[in-house]
Amino acid sequence: MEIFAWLHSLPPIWVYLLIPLAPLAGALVAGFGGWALRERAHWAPILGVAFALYLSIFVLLEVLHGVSFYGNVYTWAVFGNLPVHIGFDIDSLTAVMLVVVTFVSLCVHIYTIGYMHGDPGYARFFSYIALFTFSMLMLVMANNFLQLFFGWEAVGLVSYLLIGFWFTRESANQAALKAFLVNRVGDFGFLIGIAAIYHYCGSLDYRTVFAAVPGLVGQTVTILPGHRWSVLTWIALLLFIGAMGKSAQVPLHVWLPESMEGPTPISALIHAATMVTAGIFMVSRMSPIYEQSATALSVVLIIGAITALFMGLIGLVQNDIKRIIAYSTLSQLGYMTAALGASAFSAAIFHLMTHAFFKALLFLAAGSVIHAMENEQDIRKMGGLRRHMPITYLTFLVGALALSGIPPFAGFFSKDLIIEAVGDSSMVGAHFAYLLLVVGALVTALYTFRMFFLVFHGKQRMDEHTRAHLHESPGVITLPLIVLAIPSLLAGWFFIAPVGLGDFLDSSLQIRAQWNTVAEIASHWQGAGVFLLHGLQAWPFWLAILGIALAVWFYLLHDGVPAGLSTLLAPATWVLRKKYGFDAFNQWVFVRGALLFGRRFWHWGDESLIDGAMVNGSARMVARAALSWRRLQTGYIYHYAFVMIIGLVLFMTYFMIWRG
Amino acid sequence: MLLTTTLLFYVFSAVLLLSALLVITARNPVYSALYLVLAFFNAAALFLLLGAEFLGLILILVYVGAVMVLFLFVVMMLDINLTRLKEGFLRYLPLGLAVAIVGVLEMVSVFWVAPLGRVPAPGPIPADADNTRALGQLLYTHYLYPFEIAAVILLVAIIAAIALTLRRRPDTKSQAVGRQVAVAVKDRLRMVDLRGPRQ
Amino acid sequence: MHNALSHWPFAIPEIWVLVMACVVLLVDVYVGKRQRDLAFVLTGFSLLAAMALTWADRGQSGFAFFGQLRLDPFTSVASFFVELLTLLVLLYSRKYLLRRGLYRGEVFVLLLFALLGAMILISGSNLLILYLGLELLALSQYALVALQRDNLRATEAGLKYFILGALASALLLYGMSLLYGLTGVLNLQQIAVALINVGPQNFLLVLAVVFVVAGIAFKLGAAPFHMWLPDAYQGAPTPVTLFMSSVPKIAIFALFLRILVEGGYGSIEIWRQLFIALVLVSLLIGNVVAIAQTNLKRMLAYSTVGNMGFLALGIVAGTQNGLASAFFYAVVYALMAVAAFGLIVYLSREGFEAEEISDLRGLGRSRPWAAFLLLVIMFSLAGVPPTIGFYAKLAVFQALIEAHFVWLAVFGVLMAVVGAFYYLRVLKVALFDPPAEDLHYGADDPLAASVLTVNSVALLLLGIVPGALLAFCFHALQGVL
Amino acid sequence: MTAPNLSQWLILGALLFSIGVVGIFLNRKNVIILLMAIEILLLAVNINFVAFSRYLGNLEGQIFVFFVLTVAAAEAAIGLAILVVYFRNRRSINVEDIDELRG
Amino acid sequence: MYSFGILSAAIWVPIVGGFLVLSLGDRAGGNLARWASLLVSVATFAITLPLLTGFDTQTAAMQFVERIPWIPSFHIEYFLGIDGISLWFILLTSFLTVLVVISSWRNVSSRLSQYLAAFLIMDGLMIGVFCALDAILFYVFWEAMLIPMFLIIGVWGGPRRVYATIKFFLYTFLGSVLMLVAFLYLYFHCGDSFSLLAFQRIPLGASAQIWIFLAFLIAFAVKIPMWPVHTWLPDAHVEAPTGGSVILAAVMLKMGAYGFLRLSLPITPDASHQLAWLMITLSLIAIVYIALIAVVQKDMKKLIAYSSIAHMGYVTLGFFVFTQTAVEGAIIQMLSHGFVSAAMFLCVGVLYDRMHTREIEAYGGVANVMPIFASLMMLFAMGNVGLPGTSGFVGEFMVVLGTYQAYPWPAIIAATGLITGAAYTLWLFKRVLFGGIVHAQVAALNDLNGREILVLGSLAGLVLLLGVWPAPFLDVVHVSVAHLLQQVSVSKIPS
Repeated sequence: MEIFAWLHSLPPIWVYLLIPLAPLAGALVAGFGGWALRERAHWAPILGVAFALYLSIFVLLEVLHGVSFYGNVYTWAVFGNLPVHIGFDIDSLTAVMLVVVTFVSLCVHIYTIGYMHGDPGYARFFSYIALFTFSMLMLVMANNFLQLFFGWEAVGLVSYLLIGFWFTRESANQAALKAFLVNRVGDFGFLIGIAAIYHYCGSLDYRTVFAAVPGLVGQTVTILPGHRWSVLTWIALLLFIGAMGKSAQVPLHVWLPESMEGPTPISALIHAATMVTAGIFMVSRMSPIYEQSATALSVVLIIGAITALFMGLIGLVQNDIKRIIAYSTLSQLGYMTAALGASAFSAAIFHLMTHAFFKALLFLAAGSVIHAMENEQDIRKMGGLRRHMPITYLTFLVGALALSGIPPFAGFFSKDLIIEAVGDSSMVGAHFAYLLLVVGALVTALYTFRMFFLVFHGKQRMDEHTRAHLHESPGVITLPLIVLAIPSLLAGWFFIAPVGLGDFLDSSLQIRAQWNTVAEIASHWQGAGVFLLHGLQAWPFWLAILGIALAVWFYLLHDGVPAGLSTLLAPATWVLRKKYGFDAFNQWVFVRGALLFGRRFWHWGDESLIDGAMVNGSARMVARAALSWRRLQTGYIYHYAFVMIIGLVLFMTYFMIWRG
Repeated sequence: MLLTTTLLFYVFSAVLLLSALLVITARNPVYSALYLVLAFFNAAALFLLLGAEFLGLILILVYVGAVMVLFLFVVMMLDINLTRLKEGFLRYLPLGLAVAIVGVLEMVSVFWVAPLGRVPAPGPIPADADNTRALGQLLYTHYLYPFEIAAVILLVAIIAAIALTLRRRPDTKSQAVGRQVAVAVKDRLRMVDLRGPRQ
Repeated sequence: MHNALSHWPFAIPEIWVLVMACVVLLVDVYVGKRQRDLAFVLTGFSLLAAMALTWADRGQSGFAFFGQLRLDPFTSVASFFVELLTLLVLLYSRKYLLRRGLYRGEVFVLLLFALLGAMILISGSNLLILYLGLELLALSQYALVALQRDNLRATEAGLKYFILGALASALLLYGMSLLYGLTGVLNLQQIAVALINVGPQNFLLVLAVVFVVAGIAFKLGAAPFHMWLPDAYQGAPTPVTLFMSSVPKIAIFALFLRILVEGGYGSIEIWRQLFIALVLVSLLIGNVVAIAQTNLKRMLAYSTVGNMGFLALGIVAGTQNGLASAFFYAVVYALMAVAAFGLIVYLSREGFEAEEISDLRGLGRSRPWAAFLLLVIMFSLAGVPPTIGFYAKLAVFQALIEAHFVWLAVFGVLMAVVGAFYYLRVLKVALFDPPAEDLHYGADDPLAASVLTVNSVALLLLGIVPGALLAFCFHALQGVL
Repeated sequence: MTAPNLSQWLILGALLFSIGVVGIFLNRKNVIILLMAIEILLLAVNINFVAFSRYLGNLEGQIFVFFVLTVAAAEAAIGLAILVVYFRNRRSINVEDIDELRG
Repeated sequence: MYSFGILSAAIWVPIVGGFLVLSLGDRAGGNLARWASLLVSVATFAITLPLLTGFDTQTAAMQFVERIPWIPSFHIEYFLGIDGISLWFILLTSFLTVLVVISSWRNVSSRLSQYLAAFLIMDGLMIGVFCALDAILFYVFWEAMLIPMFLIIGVWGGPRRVYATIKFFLYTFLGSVLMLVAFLYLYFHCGDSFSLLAFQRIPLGASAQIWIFLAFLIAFAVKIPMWPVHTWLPDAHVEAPTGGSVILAAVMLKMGAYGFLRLSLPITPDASHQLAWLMITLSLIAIVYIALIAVVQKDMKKLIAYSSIAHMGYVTLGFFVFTQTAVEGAIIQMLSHGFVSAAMFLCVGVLYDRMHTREIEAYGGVANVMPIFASLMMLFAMGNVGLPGTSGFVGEFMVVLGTYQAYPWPAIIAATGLITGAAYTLWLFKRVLFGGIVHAQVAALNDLNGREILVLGSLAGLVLLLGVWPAPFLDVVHVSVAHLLQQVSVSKIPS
């Protein structure tokens, strides 16, 4: 390709280095120069990200040509005798992620120009999202656990900053804090996992570690007395805790819905397309470890399946447009995780990719709606918007169809592949997971189209003022929608063969032959067309259709039905509205528990016991002794003399007894 | 001879201890002082028994003759009332006595069995022994240094006693000897011209 | 041997002080009130000259007066320090005495006699000499304490000090009589020889040592024989307190050294036990009760008790190093005490003794330099480096640990912590509290101010380079065993 | 009856000494008695010295006693002087009244 | 490597300069004192820089050694020298003193010259602690340091300053006197030498080692401080003026930890192994228990003070698992904590100067009016949280990794600090900086001035540098730590 010619003249490491550094430079310019640039602050980040996208495409093409790279930039530190580097591992998996990340990021950047227009934190926002892009790129490009962890935590930080972007809002701050803390719980496990890897493999480099993994098979570790676990299971589970935090798997999912407090562009970028998929990426990257532990894979599978169905169910009862999409994201992440558990790593990555497109699209479209509705997010107060916002309407529809898994939209291919793979899997719990995922398909279609119809069809339920101002969003907003709608429509068709079913990712993954369900599926249905035909005969498709039909029935034809249903299923609705009680549980047990223990420790432990009894207590004791001994000094000569004589007699007595 | 000595020892000792006890228990300080005089007499006698004539004599001369007179003088000058025993005293007495008795018993028990106790009584003092001369010999040769120090101590006592008690009360009338001596004729004698004015 | 004149050169400093005391006495009588400064200057001169004479004597050693007087390194070093301390006392107190009508010849004379007593004690090598020296020192002090005779507290202090002091003297004397009876001699060298075969099994020796130690403990101010000390220190005019807290500490250490080391080292197993008890009680009582005090002089008095406990730690060690460290402690303590009481003298004026701790409120703002000196003095007393007070404690603890009394050392350092509290409290009042409007310090005596400055800054500088002083004091005890 | 041996003299001294001590710490009357008790103490010591001197056959004990007597006289003089000064201030020499300084 | 005088100069220039500043007084409105102090502190920092450039990272031997007799009668020497363990702390000390002087430029109202002098003198004394190789010299510096700090808290502190400063003094004094006893004991075992290097060589019986270890432990545990002797720290921090808190947190706490490395581990290796369980337990209590207490604090400084204790828990944990990664991590953690806690206290100081309260409730929404401040404080908060890319991460990461090598469970418990640390730091952050403006005074706040930006900005740079590229910091430490661990691994119990 000619346009990349000059890049070939650069040493490869420079190219890779420029990918994360370009957005970082943009972030720095916007961050430090924001006060001067004001409304022009978007240029540097956009250029940076655009350049990164450009380089990413170059890298992807290179990788397609079989180029890969594994090398270090600099030595970060030397632990004892072990050097730890900052470096890059460029292979197919990384390349896919690079393109997805930079592409969605660029779209969101452009979208933001319109969305955040006039916000006092305009420059800050651009700085943050560019910084996020940098962090995410560092994460996906890492060739070692240290850098992985760096990116892992850095995206968490930026996520925290962006959720709390409107920091004058109490709910936003609360959500940001919660997001950070819950992520930290995941990171906690992740860190221990890294520590275990460091301990058992003696390195943090991917290659060294993966090379050491086979040697660990059969080794056990006693974590709890009396229980011997396989070292690799232990490590895999610890790492998966990290993934659960970042990719919002039950029970560490609680932060994601609340993260919708942030501005919509970041919901699209961070909480749908990229950051939340870091867990998926990480587990795929660690496939050599996971493939050695059936236990770990089963756990991953079951957690993923549970998340997929049960989070989707909550989506049915939400009324906030962004929260519905957020629960949908949780559910989709569950699908991906389930795919990982079924060893269908490529299916997970494939779904990650398609999901990134259509979910970003949905979020951005929702943002467009919210923008038009003057920041109203309650779908019960919308309705009939299709006439006012045709582009948004259409693109949203594309996204909704993709999400529901209707062929030939992108989501259909990836989701169907996952369900298929889980169905074929021989893991413990695979049947259970399969059941949940299939039902999930129905639920997905139902909540998606519930939202769709309530927003764009039916009566206009907003107030007069808002209705009067309804209008299609400006070009900078609609352009990204259109741009994202294209892959949402086409990506499945084009990429299922290479990414989903093909061997493109094989160089990055290690899959045991007997668990390789994707390969088996691929052997049955090569090519997108075949797969599509197959999909039309399978359960998930018909359930999705059923879901849409139900939505039509409930929300277009008979709007009394949902209300009746919810009274009929009151207990279930209640459970769903309470989100299965996770929040309440966390609030009661962890938050209040921590505060309670903190106060007890402080007041009882520090103040009463240590300070009161021991420190001031001994001081008081001395003071009391001082006061009482002082009274011995009566001032009377005879007392003084008597004390002397007692001393003398005691001296004598001592010797009489001691010597006598 | 031995018997006499022993007998005298016990008699004097008994009186000595008794009068000492009375010194500290008598309610009137004048009595106390007088009992102390008695005690000193007995002690002087005991010194004589031990062949320390010189010490026995100066005990009487210095103590009875000077120190005790001083005591009596002060007692009378201060005109101290008789004091009554207070309640606290009785409550305090048993403990005090107990401590004292323990102490005494311990000392006595030591002396009782002390190896020195078995030192044989020295022979009778020869009749021509001159205790005073012997002491004098030592004092002015061997013990010249302490003798000088003792002199300083007495000087300090004099200075201290004077510095502490000598007061010149501004309101009392007393001779100012210095001024008397330093007086000049012209201070006392004024020549007055008595001649009247000429008419 | 009978040519008594051949002995006198050994006593030249003593004779000089005696002669000058008499001269001052006569000068005072004849010159009259107006020229009191003459007596003051004369006293100061005689002290300086005595220091010079003593300094000239250093390096000499030998016995005189049939072994009653001993000249050795310790004699000259210790005499030098007591003369120096007396000089400091004199310089500190001029204005104080003037203001209270105490600027009289008797004070100087008695000071000189007290010093003479201390010097006799230091050079004495015979029970009799020691007794007489002690009494000379004590009698002069009794008189000095009560010299402010229209002051009830001063006279009460004098009375208590006198009666209990006499009792203690009697105890000591009783012990001496037993020691004499046990050995038949008075000279300490001979006593040492005679005691070679008398072990600690001999109860007569035990009794003798018990009584002697009780007497020494009293004079030193070690608990439980300390009861007189707070009252006497508080009641006495501050310059006298100044003297009592410094010179006698060294002199009494000499007394201990002469009787129990030079004469009675064979009984170390006995007196060590006693001193352990004294240490324990002194450290506890001194450091704890000081906390409850509001009067600065009284607090410092209790601090003396505590410090004597530390000093006694060196004695407990009983080794060459231990004794040297105890001597060093005595010297350092005397220097610190002089500075501490000197500060009170300096700040006082007529009708205001500056002796309550609260009288120091806000000193840091009203008189920052005095406050700085107070800071140095208090940290030195507390034994915090880099002040000389730290090395004093270091020395005794080192000796103690060398002698395997680790537990006692631990007890000691813990008590040092307790002790630090009340020194800090003084600093708290002086530095952290706001100044009071109604406080007007005297603090207008340039002489006292400069002496105080030199004295206190020396505590700090000696803390940074303590080597010389340490070596000097340790040298004094060279070969004492 | 045998001649008094040294132990008996020492016991005499000890008893006398104890009486003096008890006189000091049991006295609730006036201070002047305390001064007398001190004299008793010194007397007890003197008896010790003289007895030792006799039984050991050297004169140093007696010399010592000589000086003790001297010192005792000086002590008495100073003691009484302080007493008088105190009395002038306080108008009492009752032991229980001497408690201005305490604590 | 023999180079005379750099260490001495680093010690004495600030001390003498301090007295000089003291003598200048508050003339010319204190300007004279200000510039003189700045000059002295910068000069000191400049003097310490050649230590880094001239440092030989290939040897564990002491460098820049100065050794002359000081108190010959006790064989006490003026013996100075540094190795990789002490180097950074000397630089940290001299650097932070410069910052403290700058940060005190305008906001100390009374007795400025005395205030600055106290810091300069303390600067010299602290450097002295880090390079003393004679036990008594070490002790002298160690204790003397208490005096200026006592004054700083007592004179310039908050309302309960008297209680705080006396508590601080007595607590630390109590700790150190026992160390003195241990020194003296070692002196006699060592054939009359106070050299720390000699102490490290002598064989010691098992029980003697235990006792000495415990004596050291009390001294160092109080200073660090470790649970349960930590309660002086929150009080001292709350009452201390900003500069005092900075030095206290950033340098003084390090001395306890430094003591473990210089004394406890090499002198009593067997006892260190034997009592490692105790140390690990105490460290973990600090990490968990103290962190929970920090969560519920209402006073900003108190919160940061508790967080300091929790962070120092990682340091002690790192020491007593005896893996190179952990020990090096602990050293880096100390260094990082020096930057981060100093910065956090300076941040609180910035707010306090403007509002005169440290109550968290009095704030809220500060980010609205002080964006630059908010950004910098966010960075430091992240350092405190241990976010990768900041200095706070490196140490914790290495400690957890190193600990896991030896004991998995303690590593797991220690890693909970990841969560609790984030909880209290970010909650503080949220309550102070975020939200709407509730209080009128907050609305009137001004953002940082140039001087404050300089101070905080330079710390920010260091926090990032150490986070992004810790290798140069670690290079200095490797050989010395390896040597130390080698010493610790050899039993000293005479057979």
